[in-house]
Amino acid sequence: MRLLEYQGKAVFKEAGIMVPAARVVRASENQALRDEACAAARELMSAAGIGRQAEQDPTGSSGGETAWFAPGVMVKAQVTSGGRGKAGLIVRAESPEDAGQAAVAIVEREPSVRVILLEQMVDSACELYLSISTDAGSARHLILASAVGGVEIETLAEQNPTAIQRVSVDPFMGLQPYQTRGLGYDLGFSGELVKRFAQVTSSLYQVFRANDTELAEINPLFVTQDGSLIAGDSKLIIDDNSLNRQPQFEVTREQYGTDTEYEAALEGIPYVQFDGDISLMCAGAGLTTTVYDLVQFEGGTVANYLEFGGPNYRKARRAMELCLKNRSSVILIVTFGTIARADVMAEGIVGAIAELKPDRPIVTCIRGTNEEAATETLADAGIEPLLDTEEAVRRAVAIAKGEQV
Amino acid sequence: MRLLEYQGKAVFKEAGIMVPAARVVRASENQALRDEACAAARELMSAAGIGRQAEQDPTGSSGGETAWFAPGVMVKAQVTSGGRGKAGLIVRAESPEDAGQAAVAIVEREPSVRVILLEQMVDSACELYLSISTDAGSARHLILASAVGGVEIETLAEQNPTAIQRVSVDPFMGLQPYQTRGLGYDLGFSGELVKRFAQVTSSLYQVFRANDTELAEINPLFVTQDGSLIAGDSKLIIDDNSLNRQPQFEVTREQYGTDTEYEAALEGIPYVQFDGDISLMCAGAGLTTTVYDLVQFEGGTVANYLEFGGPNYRKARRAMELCLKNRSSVILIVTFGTIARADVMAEGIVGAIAELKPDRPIVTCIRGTNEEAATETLADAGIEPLLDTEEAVRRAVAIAKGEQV
Amino acid sequence: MSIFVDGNTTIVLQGATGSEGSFWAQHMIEMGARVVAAVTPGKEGQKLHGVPVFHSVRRAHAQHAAKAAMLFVPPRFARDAVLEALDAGIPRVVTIADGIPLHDQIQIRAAARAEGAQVVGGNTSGVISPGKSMVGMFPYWIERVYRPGSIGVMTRSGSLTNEVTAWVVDAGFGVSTLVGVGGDLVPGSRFAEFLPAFETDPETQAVVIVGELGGTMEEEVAEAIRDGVFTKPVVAFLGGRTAPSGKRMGHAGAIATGSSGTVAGKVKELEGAGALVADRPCRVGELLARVVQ
Amino acid sequence: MSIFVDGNTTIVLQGATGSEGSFWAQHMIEMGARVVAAVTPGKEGQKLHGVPVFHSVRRAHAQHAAKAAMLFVPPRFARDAVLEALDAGIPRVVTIADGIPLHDQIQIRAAARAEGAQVVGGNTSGVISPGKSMVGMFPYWIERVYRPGSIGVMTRSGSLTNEVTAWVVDAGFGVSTLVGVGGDLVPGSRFAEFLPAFETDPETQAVVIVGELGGTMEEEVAEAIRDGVFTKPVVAFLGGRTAPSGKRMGHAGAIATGSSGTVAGKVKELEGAGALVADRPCRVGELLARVVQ
Repeated sequence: MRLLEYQGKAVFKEAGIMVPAARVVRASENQALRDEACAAARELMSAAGIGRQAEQDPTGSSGGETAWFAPGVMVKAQVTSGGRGKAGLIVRAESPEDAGQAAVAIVEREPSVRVILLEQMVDSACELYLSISTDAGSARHLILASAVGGVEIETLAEQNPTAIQRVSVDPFMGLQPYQTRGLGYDLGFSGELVKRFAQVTSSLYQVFRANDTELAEINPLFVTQDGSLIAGDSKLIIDDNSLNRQPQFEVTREQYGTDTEYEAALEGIPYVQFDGDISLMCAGAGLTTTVYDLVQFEGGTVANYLEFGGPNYRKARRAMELCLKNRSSVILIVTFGTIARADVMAEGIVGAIAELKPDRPIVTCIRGTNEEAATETLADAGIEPLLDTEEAVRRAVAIAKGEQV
Repeated sequence: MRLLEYQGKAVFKEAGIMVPAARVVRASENQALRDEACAAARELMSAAGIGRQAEQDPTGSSGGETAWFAPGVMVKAQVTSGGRGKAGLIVRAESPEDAGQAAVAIVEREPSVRVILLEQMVDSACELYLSISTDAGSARHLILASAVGGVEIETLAEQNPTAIQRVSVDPFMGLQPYQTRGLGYDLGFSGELVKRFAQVTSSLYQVFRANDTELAEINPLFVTQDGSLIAGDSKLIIDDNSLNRQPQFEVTREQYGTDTEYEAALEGIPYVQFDGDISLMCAGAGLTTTVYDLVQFEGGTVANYLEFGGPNYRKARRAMELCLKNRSSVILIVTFGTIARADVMAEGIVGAIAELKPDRPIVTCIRGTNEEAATETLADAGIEPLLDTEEAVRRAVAIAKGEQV
Repeated sequence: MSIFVDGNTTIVLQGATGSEGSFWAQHMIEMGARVVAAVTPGKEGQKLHGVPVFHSVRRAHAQHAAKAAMLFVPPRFARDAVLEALDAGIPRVVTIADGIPLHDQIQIRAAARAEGAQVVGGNTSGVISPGKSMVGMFPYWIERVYRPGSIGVMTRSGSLTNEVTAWVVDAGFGVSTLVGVGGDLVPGSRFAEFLPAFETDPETQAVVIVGELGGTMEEEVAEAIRDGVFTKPVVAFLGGRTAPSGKRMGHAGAIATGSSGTVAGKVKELEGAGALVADRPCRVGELLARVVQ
Repeated sequence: MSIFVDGNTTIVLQGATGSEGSFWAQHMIEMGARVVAAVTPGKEGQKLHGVPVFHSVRRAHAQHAAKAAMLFVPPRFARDAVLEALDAGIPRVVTIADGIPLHDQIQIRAAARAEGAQVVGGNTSGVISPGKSMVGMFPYWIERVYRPGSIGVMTRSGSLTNEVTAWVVDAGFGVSTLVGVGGDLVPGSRFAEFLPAFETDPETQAVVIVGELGGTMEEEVAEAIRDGVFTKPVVAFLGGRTAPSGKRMGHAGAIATGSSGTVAGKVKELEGAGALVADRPCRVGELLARVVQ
């Protein structure tokens, strides 16, 4: 589960990583949104003028007169997709009124935005990159850092690979002081900045471990004129397999682009929204991904990725309900399960059809344990039981194209 | 630093290990001590009668009517030496009046006792042994446990070695659930007792790690009729090298048998009190121990072990002051230092003599870095600079025996 | 002979006394697996399909030395159970649990590496040598999917493997040993780590890789081919050729970001090393036929 | 030749830019130690006795490959500094710090074992091969204590070692290599771990053990003799024969409880294995003369 920027920053703040002072406003009717955003921006700008303090400064080293803040506020759409800047979903506003205007403009540009973050603007001397993830091969935690921040790490890795410093951490021993200190020196820092960077890195590592994250990234990590470090963004991906031991992270509607994705997430059904013609309702992650490819190869388009294998193989009705929320023209069901028994899934599908009376054709290709019984069940219900994946995909694509099948 | 029983039990309690309800009284004039102990015992006995509850029960599984407590209280001298039972320093009292009497009797028997612990008596079904220490060779933490508790582990190791179960813990991975569970089964437990024992073991391991202990021991660990586990004693030895990062453990007078040992501890000077004739004031742990042996070999007796090498080699005056508090008849100074420079120590000794004007002879044997200068300094001050350890020891023993030297 | 386990490999089952574990334990025994003991805390003294149950792996291992462990324990206990098996000295461990927390998986693999042991999974069907032994859960009763033969298979998927092996069998081949490394982000074992065993296995003529987007396991296979570690023919099918960048579809391990982890990159590496890559499962059989007599 | 280090062993110094470290670094160099770099965070670019200073061991090692590290860092930073040296790939580390927390020492030794590296200390004077090299702090300027020769010495003590080697020299012998393993409860290296090197060292004719009560290091030497790992003569002196049980005197490692860790037990083991044990330091020389020509 990927947290929204403001959620990630709340985690940072608790871990002692400085973040800009901020206010969250929720999308609503335009005038109300404008007023709310404007008021929030006014509050932030006056606080910046008076206090000139970020919300947390565990070092206690920055007095009241530090010049961390540029005039104005940042208005940032809270969505999990990347490239917000280019998409016009992050706007710099010079005045409270501008901020109100910017909030409205963002929601008009991208109506799926439900939350907007307003932040004090940081007057940075430079921007760093810092992330912690895993190196699967060595089974060690991997810290990546660069003095070139604000750029996506993949882009940096291609364009300027030597600018990236790596530290590898033993998962049992944990991050050691010599590693954070060494990283700072390897990035070319000196003096107090080495210490502060070590502190932020160590705090981010705590965040990474304590919250079962796949990725904990700060990009950009601002260095202010007086050498303070402030997280300009947050990217925290919580391991889905760990959510039951991380109860502080709730699945909320805000994190999803559509209602259907949110509903699927609540149900524990892997689901990705697209805007094509064919709803995939398959079992098995690798097989579903492959069917996605085959649909593309045949010239079709996918309305949604949905996988109801594994623990969900008895959830045919719920899966079909989710597919029917799309404007797809056909539902394509492909399975080849072992524990996810073919007969159980076939019965589930037949029951779902009886109950939901789908308004679009359904193509089935159900194989695996007890597949003979499944074939019979489908045939009895008047559904043609295909047994060849390629054929099923071609059939679905043909239907989607309006061809006679 | 070895904690007193009641101090260790406070650590246990905080870690979620059950201990009997208890009151601490301090030694004072007999009548006051009797009254105080009597009142404390009355309080404990009435609480046991009403509540029948130990002070902490993290499982919440024991109701008000469990029969953990036998009538009466235990009256226990708080000293760090072993064998308290045999020495008559632990007494079972049936009534508050008996408890008051017992407290007075303990202090009369052993006047160095400054603190007395009164505890509710536990009605145990059996007693276990549990400890955590270190296996130096494998560099792993070592858990020892036995269903035969209440016996010293060394005795048990000789008489019934197969009754001891061992678990070895990687210091980076830490204690794992399969290890605590497996230990319980290997001890022959079943059902709920396996879980509770695992919980106590895990808590004790946390105590071991979090407090930088050399040894964390519960012996006996009572199992009550209803399967609760209650620490009957505590033995926690805090690593002296870690005391500066464990500020919760203060060096207090209570932990030492004599004022001099306490003063030496505050000063950071290794010191052990004996009751012989010769005060050792040596430098280097191994050398001091060897001089102790040589004194015994020559038929002498030691008044105190004192080592003023390492970081203390400039503390000759303080060291001599400590020696002079003893009723020794001679001070024997043997050193052979590298960083602990002979000339500095010799000057310190000459200065200390001038200042303290010791009332007993001093034998010196000072070698090592700049020993020529040291020899000169001592000779100038009228002190004979011996250079052979054996000779110095013989000289000191002869003086102690009143022989002409 | 077969790789990882054969009919002589003594196996201890952990957490197999539940209904699902017991069901599959029975199938494993039918398939030839030499199960010598089972471990379920609190159930020592019981029997499971005729083998004795013990409280702990140590206690089981002390009486019935095991060379492999098969774990049916739930994801949240998988880490503890794997560490228990490794600590008892079991050199090969299969954990099928789907949903092991990432940070547990990291420690599982780190501990296995430190011990020099091999842990397969989680989120896998396990390992099968059709007709010989099985440490896992495969529909070996479907003959058109699991026929004995000379093709080694390594896969990150479950259902997709059934799909692909059906095409392998359809082309007239059979499977020597199939290893499911699992779909997690940090699987206990990686493709390339099995290549030395397949290289020396006389029953394996070629290896089929069923991979997908994300991670670097396919690239490591290409490297092993280039380095001469593996010299038999390799045919691969990789799912997720058209998957949109940055979206996670399916397995936790199946995500590409930017240009890293894409199928296009993997295909380039594999083909560059001399492997054949099928763009559809149905073509795996025909590519195999080109390189295997 | 000499064991642990010789004049060719490249050495990096950690924390040596302070006054005490600098003083002893100078002595090391005078004694023949080949110091190639120093490490003090924040001081890169400076020089110490002519060698360059770096921010980190990795940075130093990258430019001046080192085979050993000598640490002058204070006890509370010793763990971090040792782990840094090990992580950089330095196989031999001496840490002299007196007062390293026990739990840090445990992790130091555990990490060294995992890396296959050898850490000597803490609470030691280090290692000296008189006349050849020194990684530590020994009064080599006192000729009656540190004369070159053919006797290997291993010790848990500092001052006592001066006392004992003085008797070794007095009896006409000299020291090939002296290793101080230190007086801590969990030293980084143990006596028996140096025996293979002394066994193959052509310059060592016999080994003197300066031990004491507590722990099992002397017993491990006895075991190595019995197992034939070490076949040269061994003479031992052990302090604490008359030490009262349960009292800690001196080193953290020097405590006997009940019958374990007593000098009597150690003497029995050593003599049983064929070693000679002196009851007083002054007899070490005469016992040596019995077994060495």
